[in-house]
Amino acid sequence: MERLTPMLKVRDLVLRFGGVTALNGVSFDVGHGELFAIIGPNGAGKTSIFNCLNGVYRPQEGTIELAGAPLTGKSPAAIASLGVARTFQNLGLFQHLSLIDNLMLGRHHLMSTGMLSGMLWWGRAKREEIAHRSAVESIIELLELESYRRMPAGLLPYGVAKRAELGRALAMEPTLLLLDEPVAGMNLEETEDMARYITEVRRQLPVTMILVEHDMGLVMDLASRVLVLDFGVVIATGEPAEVQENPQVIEAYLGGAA
Amino acid sequence: GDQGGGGSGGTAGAPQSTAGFDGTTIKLGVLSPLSGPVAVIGLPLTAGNKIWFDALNQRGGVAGKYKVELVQEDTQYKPDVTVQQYNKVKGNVVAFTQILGTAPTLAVLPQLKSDKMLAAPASLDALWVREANLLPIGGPYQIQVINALDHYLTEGGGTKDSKICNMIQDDVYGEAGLQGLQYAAQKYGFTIANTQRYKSGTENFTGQIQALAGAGCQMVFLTATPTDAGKIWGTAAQAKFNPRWYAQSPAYAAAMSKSPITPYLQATTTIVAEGTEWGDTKVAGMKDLVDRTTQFGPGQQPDYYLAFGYNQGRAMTAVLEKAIELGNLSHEGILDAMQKLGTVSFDGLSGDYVYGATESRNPPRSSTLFTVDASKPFGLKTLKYNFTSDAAKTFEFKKAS
Amino acid sequence: MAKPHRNLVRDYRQDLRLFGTPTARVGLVAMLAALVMLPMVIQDDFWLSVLIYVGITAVGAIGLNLLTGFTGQISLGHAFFIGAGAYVTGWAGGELGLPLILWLPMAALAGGLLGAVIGPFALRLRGHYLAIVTLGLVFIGEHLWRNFKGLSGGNSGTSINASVSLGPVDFNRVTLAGEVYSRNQGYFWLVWALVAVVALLVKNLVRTRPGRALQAVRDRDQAAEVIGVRAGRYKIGAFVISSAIASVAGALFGSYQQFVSPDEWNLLLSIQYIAIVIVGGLGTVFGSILGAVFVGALPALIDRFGDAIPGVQTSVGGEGFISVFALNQAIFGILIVLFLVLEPRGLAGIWLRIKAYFKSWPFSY
Amino acid sequence: MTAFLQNCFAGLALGSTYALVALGFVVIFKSTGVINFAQGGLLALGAYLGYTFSNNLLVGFGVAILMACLAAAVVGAGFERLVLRRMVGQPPFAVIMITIGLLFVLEPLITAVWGFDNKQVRNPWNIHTVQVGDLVFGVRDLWTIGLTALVVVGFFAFFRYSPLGLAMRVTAFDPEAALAQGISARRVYAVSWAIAAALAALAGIAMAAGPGGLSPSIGFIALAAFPAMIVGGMDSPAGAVLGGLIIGLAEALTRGYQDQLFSWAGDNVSVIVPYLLMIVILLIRPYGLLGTKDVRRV
Amino acid sequence: MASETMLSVSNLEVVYDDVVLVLRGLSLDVPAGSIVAVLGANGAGKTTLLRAVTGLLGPHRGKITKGSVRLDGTDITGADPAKIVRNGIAQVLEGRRVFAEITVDENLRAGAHTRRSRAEVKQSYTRVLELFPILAERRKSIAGYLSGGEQQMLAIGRALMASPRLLLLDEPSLGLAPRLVEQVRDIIVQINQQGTSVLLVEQNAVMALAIASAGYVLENGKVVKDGPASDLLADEDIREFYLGSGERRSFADIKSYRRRKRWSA
Ligand SMILES: Nc1ncnc2c1ncn2[C@@H]1O[C@H](COP(=O)(O)OP(=O)(O)OP(=O)(O)O)[C@@H](O)[C@H]1O
Ligand SMILES: Nc1ncnc2c1ncn2[C@@H]1O[C@H](COP(=O)(O)OP(=O)(O)OP(=O)(O)O)[C@@H](O)[C@H]1O
Ligand SMILES: CC(C)C[C@H](N)C(=O)O
Ligand SMILES: [Mg+2]
Ligand SMILES: [Mg+2]
Repeated sequence: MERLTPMLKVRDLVLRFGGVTALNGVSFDVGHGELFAIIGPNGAGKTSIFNCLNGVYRPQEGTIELAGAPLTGKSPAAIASLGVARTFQNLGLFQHLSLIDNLMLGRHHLMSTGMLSGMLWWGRAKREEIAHRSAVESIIELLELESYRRMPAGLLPYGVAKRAELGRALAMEPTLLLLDEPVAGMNLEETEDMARYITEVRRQLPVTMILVEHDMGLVMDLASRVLVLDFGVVIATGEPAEVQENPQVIEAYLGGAA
Repeated sequence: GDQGGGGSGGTAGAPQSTAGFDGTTIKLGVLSPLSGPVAVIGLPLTAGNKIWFDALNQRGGVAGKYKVELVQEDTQYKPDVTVQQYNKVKGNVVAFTQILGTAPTLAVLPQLKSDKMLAAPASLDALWVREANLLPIGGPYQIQVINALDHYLTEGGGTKDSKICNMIQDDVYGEAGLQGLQYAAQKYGFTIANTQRYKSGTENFTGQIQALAGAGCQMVFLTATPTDAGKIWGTAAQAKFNPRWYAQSPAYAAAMSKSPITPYLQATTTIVAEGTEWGDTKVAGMKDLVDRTTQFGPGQQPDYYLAFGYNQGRAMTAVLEKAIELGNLSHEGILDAMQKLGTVSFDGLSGDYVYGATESRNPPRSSTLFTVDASKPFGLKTLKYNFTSDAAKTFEFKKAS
Repeated sequence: MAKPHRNLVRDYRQDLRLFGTPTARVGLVAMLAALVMLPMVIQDDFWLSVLIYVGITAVGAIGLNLLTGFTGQISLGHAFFIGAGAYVTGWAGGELGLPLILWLPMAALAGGLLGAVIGPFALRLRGHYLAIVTLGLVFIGEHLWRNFKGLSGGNSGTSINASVSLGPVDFNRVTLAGEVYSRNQGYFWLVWALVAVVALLVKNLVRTRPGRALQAVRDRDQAAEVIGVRAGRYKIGAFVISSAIASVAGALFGSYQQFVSPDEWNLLLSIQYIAIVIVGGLGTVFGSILGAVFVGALPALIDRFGDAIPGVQTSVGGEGFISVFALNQAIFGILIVLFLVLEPRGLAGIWLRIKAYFKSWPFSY
Repeated sequence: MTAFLQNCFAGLALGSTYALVALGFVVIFKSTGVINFAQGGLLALGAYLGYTFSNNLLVGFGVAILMACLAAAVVGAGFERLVLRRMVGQPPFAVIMITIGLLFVLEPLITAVWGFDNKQVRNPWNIHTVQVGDLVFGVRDLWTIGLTALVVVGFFAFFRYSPLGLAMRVTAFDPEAALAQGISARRVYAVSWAIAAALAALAGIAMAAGPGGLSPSIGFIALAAFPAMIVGGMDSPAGAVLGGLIIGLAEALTRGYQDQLFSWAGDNVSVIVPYLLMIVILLIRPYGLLGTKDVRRV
Repeated sequence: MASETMLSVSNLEVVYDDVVLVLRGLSLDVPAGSIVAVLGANGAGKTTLLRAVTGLLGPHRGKITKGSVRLDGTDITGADPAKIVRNGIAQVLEGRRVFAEITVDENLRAGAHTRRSRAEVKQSYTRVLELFPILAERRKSIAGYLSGGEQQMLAIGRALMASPRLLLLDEPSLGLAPRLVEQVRDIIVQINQQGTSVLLVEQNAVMALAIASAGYVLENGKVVKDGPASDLLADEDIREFYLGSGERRSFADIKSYRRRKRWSA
């Protein structure tokens, strides 16, 4: 894989909460179309990186550039419309909305119906709903969610909810997709399913992905490069196989099981 | 002396059955707060209505032969509920002998007009005098204030340089008190030194009392209802603020003459009302009222509002008798009777009211002043009976727009 | 487990239809027919006026549900916006003598503007804090009305004489095929037609992009931001629309009652609306209407048939220990409690259960 | 100066009453996450019970107060027993509505039993005063302030030394997780309702013993105590006291100086001062002066 | 081994919302002193089973419609959760459910709610902090701001504060780093050796079966397979669908739809 200008360029991120330094000088690049993984012990700062990337947290120091344009200081909504989508570690689905509505919300920034035209329905709103509904249906098909369409997200079985969240992120037509522990809490079968979806998405769409995951099998198999974080500091970056051998990584993260 | 145009009443026959009148019984509506904070007023007022009509029925009824039945509905003193209740009963009453409160009355007034219905407001607002669909009684609040001020300035020890102040409830009722005081101020050439407003239901009046004391008020005119008035006087007593208090009739309740603040009231307070003290048998109307209350409302305590409701009954009876005389008890017939009604006397319980054509109606302009006296049945002793000040005579009544 | 689709749907257009199934369409037609026929059948002025107030309340409740049920912003300030609508009507419809087609939108506009002023508070405050601040609005509003005498008539209140003609139709006196209908009948049609319109508008809103955004903000505002929903903008938007609708309800209230005073826009009114929205079911348009019917018509029923209930005192000096109203309120309170204990999702929840039951009927599981 | 001090004293007395009511709100909020709209109803109930005990039984006023607090507590706990325990884990909204329902039940019951007219509570405070220099202190006001202080001390001891304090808080945050810790939500609810009702009764009697006597509208004070609770922070007992005093002082002082300072703002501004103050404070501190921040992270 | 049965669930049926039947006659035993694993796909009813045991169905509008739960032979079906905890069952809820607004310390104290002896509580507290040093470090932090894994540790720690005789764990390894999964596994073993019986709901079948003495596989609210852990480990189907049979296939190579194994029809 050749490396052109990086898709994402992160430099010297520092993020503090009161006395806690969650990120301490984190830098990395992610290339176009790459699947980049971030691993590290619990509390290392992985989710915090995501939160900085999509504007939920404002890092005290450092810069983030997406395709050359700075992201730092932008609001989450603005960053979303630049094509950064994510899934949440603790499920960020809208509990009381149906699965379809959750996915349709993914397309929020691609749609334009305002309050008034929404109220009137006939005309613009209706056309737009129908058009985007078909886009959402293709995602439902891709992720095999057909039978859950109308179920409120709050009642979805856990594994399905995780899939639905991926679906919502895909509905955003992202250029950069952040996946926060997509297979946590899944059994082997479901993990394989999820792996298949991720591979399938990468095959079909020109999307760059960053994956945070504790399932080493998944990370090692899918990622092109891995960054290892510990206490907010990057302790290793490289090809999966390299990183896996790194004694520091074994000590801090993998333990004997690796 | 009320010989209206007798000619038209020539049809001596019994009036036709109509909505609210089946040929023998006349139904009258009562819209009153029978629950909620204003029920303290609504309950005795309605009891007054009832005592009058029960006594009348015993004597044979209206015009000696038609019994009266009251249709009571609870308004909670809320305009929207009043409208609903009005709609509920308007189809089966000939008129309303009570609608309590200024705001509720105003809320149904448009409908009264379109339904050609007559109603007696239980409220002394000056607004009513010129409304064809209303049957007011008694001297309006404004008149009470003016007479009270006249008394203060002539016999009560005040001069036009005295610090005269005002404490009013922050609503329509309070506005009426303020209007009266403003009229008096202009007539007698004093300025109102300070006006305090309060919201009905306030728990702590220290601020207002401090402000009145701070302004050096020598006289305070109070427009309030009993619950608030009790707290206001209590607070004033506690603060050792001792101006002359003049208060509108609705501010007082009998319980105040047997409470910790009684001595304070005895020392400082004058109540402006009409008629005579409770149980004063020298006044014919009062004698009847006491007798009838004993007979038809045994549990009833002496009460200002009771007398008011009783008087309403009397006024309504006069209208009905006129309508019967004219041979028409329909809504239109009653309105017509109202226009042709002459002066109605209240036997000394309230001043005579000159009804008749709306533009020329003239309410009583007399008041009676009372002081608090625990030994009296209602706790009030006559200070000055049934007098009319010059200023009160000149007050003009305008139509509500 | 997910239920399969009962009715086969051929395309998204059909799937997106509000009344998609034949049963739903029959229900709709029946409902509309009932609304048209009702005033001719009932005629009784008491019931008509009760139902008119119910309709007006339903409009306001739909507005509040949009804000509280769909967007999750608790507001106890609804009474303020209702009052504003009534006063604008008094001014525009009464004093300026503008026609219905103008004063109603003006009331909505004024309400919307006020909502836009209050809305930003929602950006800073959450949950109960917002609720109590909006509660403050009621008191501050009452103070304004008492002192803003030009508009409100101050304490004395103000009469409202707004024309209610729409083209040739005067709702005070509807003539149809030679038959003349009363003011109450005319108002019934006017008010309930507006209930239908507002319900439809809001229903459309909540099933399209902006409505989904509102609900996303309610469920998880941070996640909503992350997927591109500007939560702040939608919170304010919800305030604007909800207030505009409240003002429409106020406008109808004022024009029907023809007199309003500052005493009416009190906290109790706001609480009553909250009660309707919760009893009806948060986040359902139809529930708001059910709630309004329940809260408005139940007291009237008890009132009407109070005589039949033992121990109730219907007149002064009559038998009984508790007044109709007192009993009314007590029964009302008890029913609310019972309802919510049995079905915390409100009337709409009960409705859903009934539907669910018949869907799987005759199998209970 | 005398007038100013006199107004401040009035504010403190009023503020103490607010503080008692606000404490009641806080106790229930802390354990159920719900604003108790029935607080005013409980207050009225407590006051009328106190009236009945004091006027009809031959017991001293102090005993009557204790009995009324106890009786109110029983009512509060009984309400939990009959209704609230069925609502464990249900959305707060439903529970809020239930408290509104309770208010709707309490009010008419109170007026059905005691009527609408003003009652005079037999009590030793009445309108008696203590004079210190130019200042006049109402005996009732002094007692109210004193009782509030006493209650507040008791309160802090309770939250500090009783495990129930922590149990109450976590039950509000996540009733299900609290249950899983073996915390009996029912007991927590019952205790907090009992405490809140007893506080309400105390506040109610203190008010009823004042110059004006007792009428059903006494419960309205709860509305004015909302800002007190909010200003302090909804889940902070200390905040409730602080908020109550601030609001009480602000209200009394505005009233006292309405004519000199606030006449431009219309008549009777003091009624809305609590709300205005509350809005200003919340805009600066969205969780009140001492309230806990919502924790949200993704 | 003739060990006594500590927890015995028999023929349990649970219905949500009066309509959704989730457990369909499920039976399971936890012998005293053992670790029992429950495996099953998402939505199989594992969490529901735990809720039924600890009396937490109420808040979810769920009801036990049939069957019974017994602890040491006494019927605790539908008992008050507080009572169940006092009888010695503690549960680590799915999704952690730490009290977000208060500190780590206070969370742990809340976990000890049912304990009376201060000294014992202190002892448990030290033990928990030893098991999870990160928590010791973040003692004064607001729990809601902890990372996902940290919260999971807190949730386990909080349950241990009740010093239970039977510990129910709902997917404790969820979201934990590999090294921590090992740690948690060791901790469970350690807790078990100290005398606590464990009912372990896990997706991580490798980990669960490695330490359990017996296991149950749930499907659609029913037990479709059960037996000693060693038998399950040897079972063809389990190997294929829960453990990954033989030589591990790379996730990257999974392209086609897989055959789905369902035990029940
Ligand atoms: N909003 C916040 N306030 C305070 N501390 C925070 C906040 N967000 C994160 N932290 C702290 O920052 C550190 C990193 O947290 P983060 O969620 O990024 O970890 P993580 O690597 O995603 O861990 P895990 O694998 O367990 O999810 C943790 O110690 C956490 O407690
Ligand atoms: N409150 C509820 N109301 C209705 N259905 C519910 C409720 N809670 C769970 N369910 C349904 O019950 C079934 C079993 O759920 P449960 O949470 O017990 O599964 P699980 O085996 O724990 O799954 P997971 O591995 O995802 O945690 C699911 O189909 C779920 O949708
Ligand atoms: C009886 C009165 C105190 C009523 C008052 N006049 C009112 O209009 O509301
Ligand atoms: Mg994380
Ligand atoms: Mg589960």
